[in-house]
Amino acid sequence: MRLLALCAIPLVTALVVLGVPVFRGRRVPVALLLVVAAAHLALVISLWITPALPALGGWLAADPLGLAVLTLTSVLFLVTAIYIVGYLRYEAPRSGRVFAGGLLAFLAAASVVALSHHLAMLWVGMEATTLSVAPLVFLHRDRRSLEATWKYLVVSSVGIALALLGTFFLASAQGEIGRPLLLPDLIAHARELHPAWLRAAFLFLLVGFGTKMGLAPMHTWKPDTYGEAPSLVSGLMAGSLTSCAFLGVARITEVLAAARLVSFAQPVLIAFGLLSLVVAATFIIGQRDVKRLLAYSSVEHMGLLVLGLGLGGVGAYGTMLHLVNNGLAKGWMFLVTGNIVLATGSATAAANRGLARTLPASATLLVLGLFAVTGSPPFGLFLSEFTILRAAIDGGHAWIAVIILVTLAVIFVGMAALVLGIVLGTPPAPAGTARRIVPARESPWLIAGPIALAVIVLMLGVYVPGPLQDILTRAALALGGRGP
Amino acid sequence: MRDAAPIILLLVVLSDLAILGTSRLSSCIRGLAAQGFLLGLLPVLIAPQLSVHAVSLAVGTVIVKGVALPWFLSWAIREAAVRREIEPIVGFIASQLLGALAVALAFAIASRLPLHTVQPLLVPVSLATLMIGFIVLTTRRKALVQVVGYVILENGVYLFGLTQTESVPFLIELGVLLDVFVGVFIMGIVVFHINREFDSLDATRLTELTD
Amino acid sequence: MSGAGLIGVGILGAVAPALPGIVAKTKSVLTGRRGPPVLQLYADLGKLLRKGSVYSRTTTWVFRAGPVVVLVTLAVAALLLPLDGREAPARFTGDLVAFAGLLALGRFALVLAGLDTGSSFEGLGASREVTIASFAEPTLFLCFIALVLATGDLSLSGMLGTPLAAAWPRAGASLSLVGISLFVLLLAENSRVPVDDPATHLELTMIHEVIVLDHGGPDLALILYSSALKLALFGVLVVAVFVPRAGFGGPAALALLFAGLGVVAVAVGVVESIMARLRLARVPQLLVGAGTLALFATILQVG
Amino acid sequence: MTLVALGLALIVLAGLTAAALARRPAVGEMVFRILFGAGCTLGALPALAVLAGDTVPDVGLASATPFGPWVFGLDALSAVFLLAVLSVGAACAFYGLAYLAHERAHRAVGLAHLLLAVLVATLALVVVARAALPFLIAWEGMAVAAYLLVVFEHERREVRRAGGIYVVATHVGTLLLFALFAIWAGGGSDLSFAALAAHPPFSAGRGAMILVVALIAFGLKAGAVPFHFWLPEAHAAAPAHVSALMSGVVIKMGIYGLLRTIVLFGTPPPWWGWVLLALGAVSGILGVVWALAQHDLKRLLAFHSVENIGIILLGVGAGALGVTYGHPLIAVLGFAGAALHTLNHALFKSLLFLGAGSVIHATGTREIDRLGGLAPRMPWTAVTFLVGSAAIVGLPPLNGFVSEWVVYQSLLRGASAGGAVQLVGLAAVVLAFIGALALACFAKVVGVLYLGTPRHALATEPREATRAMIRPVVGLAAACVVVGLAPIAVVPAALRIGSLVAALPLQADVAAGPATAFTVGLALSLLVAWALYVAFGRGRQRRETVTWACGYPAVTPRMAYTASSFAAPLLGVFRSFSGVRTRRTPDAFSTHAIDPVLDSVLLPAWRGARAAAAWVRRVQRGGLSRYLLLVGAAVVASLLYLLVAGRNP
Repeated sequence: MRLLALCAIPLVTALVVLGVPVFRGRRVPVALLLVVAAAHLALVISLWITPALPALGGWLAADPLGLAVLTLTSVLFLVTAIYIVGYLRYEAPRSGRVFAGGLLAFLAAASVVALSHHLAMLWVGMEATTLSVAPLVFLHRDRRSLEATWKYLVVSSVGIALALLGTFFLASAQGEIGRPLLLPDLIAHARELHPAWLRAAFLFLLVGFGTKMGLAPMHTWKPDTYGEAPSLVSGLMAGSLTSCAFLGVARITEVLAAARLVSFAQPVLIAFGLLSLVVAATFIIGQRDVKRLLAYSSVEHMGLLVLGLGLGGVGAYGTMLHLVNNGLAKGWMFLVTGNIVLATGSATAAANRGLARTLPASATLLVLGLFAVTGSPPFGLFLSEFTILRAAIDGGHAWIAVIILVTLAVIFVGMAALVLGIVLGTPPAPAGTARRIVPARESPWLIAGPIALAVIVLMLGVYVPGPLQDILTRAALALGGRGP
Repeated sequence: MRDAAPIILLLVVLSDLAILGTSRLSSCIRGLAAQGFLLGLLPVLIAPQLSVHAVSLAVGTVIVKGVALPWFLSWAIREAAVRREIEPIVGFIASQLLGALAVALAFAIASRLPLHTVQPLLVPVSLATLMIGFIVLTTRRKALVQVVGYVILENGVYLFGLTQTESVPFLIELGVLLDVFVGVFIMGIVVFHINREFDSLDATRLTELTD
Repeated sequence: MSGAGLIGVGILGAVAPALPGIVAKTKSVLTGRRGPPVLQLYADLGKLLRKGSVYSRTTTWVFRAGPVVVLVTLAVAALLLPLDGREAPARFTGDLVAFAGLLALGRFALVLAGLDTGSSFEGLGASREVTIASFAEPTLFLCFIALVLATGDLSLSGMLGTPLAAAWPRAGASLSLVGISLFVLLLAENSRVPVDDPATHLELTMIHEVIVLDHGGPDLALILYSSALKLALFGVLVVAVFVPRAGFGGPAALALLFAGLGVVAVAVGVVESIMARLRLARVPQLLVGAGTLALFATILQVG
Repeated sequence: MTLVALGLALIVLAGLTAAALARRPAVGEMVFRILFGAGCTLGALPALAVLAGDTVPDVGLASATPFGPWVFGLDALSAVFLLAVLSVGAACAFYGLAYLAHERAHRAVGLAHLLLAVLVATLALVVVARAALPFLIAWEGMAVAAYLLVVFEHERREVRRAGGIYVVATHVGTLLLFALFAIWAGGGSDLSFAALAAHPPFSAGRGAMILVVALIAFGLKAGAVPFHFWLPEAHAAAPAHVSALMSGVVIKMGIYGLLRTIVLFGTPPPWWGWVLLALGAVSGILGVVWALAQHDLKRLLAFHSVENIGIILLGVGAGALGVTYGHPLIAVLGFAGAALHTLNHALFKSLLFLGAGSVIHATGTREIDRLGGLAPRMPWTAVTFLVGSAAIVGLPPLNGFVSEWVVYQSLLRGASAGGAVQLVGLAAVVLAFIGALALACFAKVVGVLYLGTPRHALATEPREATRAMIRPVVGLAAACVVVGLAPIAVVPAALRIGSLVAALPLQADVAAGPATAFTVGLALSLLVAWALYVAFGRGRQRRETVTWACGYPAVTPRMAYTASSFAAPLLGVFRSFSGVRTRRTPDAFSTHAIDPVLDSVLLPAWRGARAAAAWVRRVQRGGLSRYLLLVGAAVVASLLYLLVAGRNP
């Protein structure tokens, strides 16, 4: 019952916000957003305490993989909701209705994707996330966000169409064995599925959902979209939307693992992972816009996720841990970048200098985020990247380990050059005011969210709580890997 | 009735090639509408027995793909009041040849795939439609024609879906249709904004975002 | 700290100023002049000690400490050498490193004293002194390694004492090479002819003379005495290598040592009469040449 | 171990109070001094106890991170490094309080003290960590804290540039450490050092890979040539007390890493010892040659750190060869010399940097050619700098001589031992060459900086540093003298470390006693002679006049020898790779020194890579159709793969 509620509550609220005229105009129903976010998180936590029975005849179920993504999405959404309270003091989006409605629709769609055990329903949820986020990307309504939205819509839709084709391939692979496209049945009868269709299904689902994840070479929409969308939307997209897309890939990998066809899947996953790492490294050097930089960093981390899956063994556990860490870290970095954009109007290096003096809190969080996102201990991402590296070396793929290390090093140089470039130095003297630069008083609402996420990521580097460890290990086993 | 299906499928391929060949926007949309109707008929013809599911699917498809989408696109054209001809990036002859190549390739691939459905022609036509949709999407300048390309691509996938009508429950079919409609609806709005912003629908001018 | 050893050092200290006199006498005899008496340096020292001293305003205590440190380091270095061919007054494993360290400490003090005056001539001398020293020290260590290989002992008393006598029949050739390179080192460290001309008064060509340009009175006396003692020390090294005196009794060994020192002084005088001063840029090549000799000596041992 | 934990807690607490009470500096800094001092002494006690011989049990924390428990321990090897960290850390922290006092107005001074406390704490944690995860976390914490301190004056462009180079170098090092522990642990799920040590014998390839990665990762942190490129930049940019701490202790973590690798790895293959020796020789010689070429005081001292790391590596190399070729005495002496020189270098290098800090603080410039004649104006700084210089050159009776004496013994015993190991003797010659060049360089620095006449009229008349700045410097100088005069106390502890690292029984016949007699005797004779000289000179007649410059009428400051002219003959011998570049313009002639590895190798390579990346990035400029073609390409590629892989079921 709770599973249904998780999807229904945000959906209904979204429809209410979009439908009921009282919400017309610029006022954003912030209270509603906060309440729904809190309720959603409460329900998710209840799932952790007492696992829920599958609902809708097995179509909705909370398995370890789904629960991890759901929790990540819920936490990010609540933090973003809190951030929005402070955000609205600076910017009122042209239509509050579309803004709130889109966000709530996104939460509903993401919950559907996380919980659905019916792959076609998963596809419908995925398509819904794409469409719910499209108007949010177009929030600024200027030429650049228009171009970003158009590219995002078209490329994602093509990707999603390929994923639908893949789903149909999976259906034809299943034929009449068990209930159609239901994950438990697929896994139970995995060995009797038709191998040729199953392989084709895996490839199309990987390319389809890979486009939604932003894996190279289908990543081209990502820098434009994250660059132009409002930072909190980019944060949600980089944090939870990509994780939902990864869930699609993970589902088909589960089926393949059950069908002992993992040896077919691994080279493809590794190829896409390495390509993403190399592309991210090439595009990060000399990057001058922080949001685009974080977009490429997201391409890199998606590459790492898929690479971990491809390497198998302890890599699967590394991927699951990295899924959670990356989501939180991306949310944290995009929200802080949002603060910078609110203060100085742009996230490019040209417009920002000496932020340590003007925005001390955000600058500190940005620098800490730099070290977190590039996998420096003691943050969580270090632990997961280290696990994936160990998987590469244990598997005897020394050359993969070398590529990982080289790309991580190059990416660190690129990111450090930009982030440290804008944080250090003397800020341009504000015209007309006294020479002494007074640090702007940053509203606690804007700072509370990123700090909370930073604390969680830091904790995950030093202490992985028991239940989370158990969930991640079970998920890794399902994906054909093993625990730490 | 069963032997009518292959004819319908061939007509679908013809409509694809026609859309590839047209140089006028309105005829392109009329082609799309025709394809919508043809797709609407297919579920009834293919289904082993006239189940409620097949009929409702047919009706839904006709309404969405035959009527609603084309009407909406033509509304967008009137709203945009834009020059009506289509200028493909690679030229008409080239896109025609590409289309033909796509059809040939589709049939070649389909012959190698292990088929067990009732209608042998269905898979090759769906792959052909899919590829032609992709060609239209990538070689046309106007945003609106790109939307048409996307719908054709979607039709290709829908066609392939027909091979699994009994396994994919109706609710999901409806969800797919709904998603496609909402997708095109939003694309339409964006096209409308593109036209207002760039006072032309030439999507190739959208190259401001670079590294 | 055996008593005999201390007496040896005492005599060495007394005899040292005579050596420059012998060198000067040899040079003047070879060029047909009577030349200054052998004991001229004693007279000079006496005269200088009675004089007052003149200091430049720019100098600090470092300037006055220089000569004292040079003398003390050389005296302690003398304690490390086995003058009677068997046992040095102060002996410990690795004291060859201490010997080199003491020479370096003395040089460091002298160079700083020179730089303290702030005059360009002292700076010139200091710069040349350290350049030469940079190439002399590795050569000294190469010689020590050859001796260590020959005797297998890590202390100067062992290297230059009784085990050396035993090593001669076995490694005679290599030890003679070591002796020669030590002799070249003697010429370099004491600024004799091929490296520097003690008789010249053109500051631009001088090394040792120009560092001590500003020292006068008792300080100059200390410096002159120290340079003589340094010549004596290097002489002892050369003699100890060429003439192992382990077999002789205490006084006989000492007598043989001082005879050897006389021969070395004459040899220096002869060299100064035959050769002219090398261009300064070629001095490092000379020292590296001596180094290769010593390296060849070690290879002979190992091979 | 609990004492060490308590000490570190106090240190961090001190930092926090300094940051918290930034508005009331008087109280804040006084509390900082007490807490920091208490923390250091508490931490040092167990270290001294372990060095004296007794053992401290390891402490294990069952952690919730995946790879095994977090273990902390203290053995002789960690103890000497911990001692260095705490002693130099305390001196630098107290010096820093006074050094930054005048900048309280416009800079976050409280934060700097907190970062320094965090740096000292993380350094200590690195040394006591006995498991991969805590080691890596402490290692990165140290790197980040050091970076934030290096860019303390980040309004200057070159400080930001130096910080950037430093943070990149350390991060690359951290990534290499990831690889090191990943390769080493293999499939095992427990990453504690004990588990790593009890590894099955490695295959040749894997063992070699581990050693190569360890060499590069720890070489990068230690600053051995060619991985030293970040060191002069970072030290010149950092405030003086931070450069002192970095040069004295932070770069030593690289040496600690190498020694810990040997302890855990067991008997290394021969090539590793020879590579270490070669690295040490190259770092030593090039380090001192490049130092000679410098005019900037802090860059000069930084290059000398590279030289001393070279000397330490010679010791480590000799030790490794001793273990490989089965000569216990060479091995124990080698490692003992290396450990002792690490401690000594920490003392005298931080002393020199703090002295340099006082000079820069007083004169406002780092260009030694613009200074001169500071001794009369800054007597205390001059004397302590002189002691530091004598120590670093390895002159008796100070501590530099003692540790070099132990390293020499190891090298000379290697020469006299039979077999291939005899080549080690050549290293002794190299060490002598390095020592002589170091003497030249420090004679130049002391002579040009403190002696003679001021070369340029400075804006402000240089005054002696404040008492608070002089106390730590004098403390360090005293430590150098005490260690120099007491080899009998220090050498046995070093031998205990040597036997621990070499895993061989303790050799006793190193003449520590007579060596003490020698150093003490030398010191006494020097004092007695100076007393006699003063007594002899009292009654005599003294006159003050102008320097006798062969009769030139007036000695102008411009006649005094400058640093570059002093080093010119020596650098002439090394010609191009001495890093000296002359710039001739019609009306001016100037020389400046570049770092050949950084300026002519790494930076051009990086600019090339960036240009190549920019060329590839043109793809992103394309329109929508190009993006879709990419997606199409991905589909086609996967279809091809399907055909290829699909064949075999």
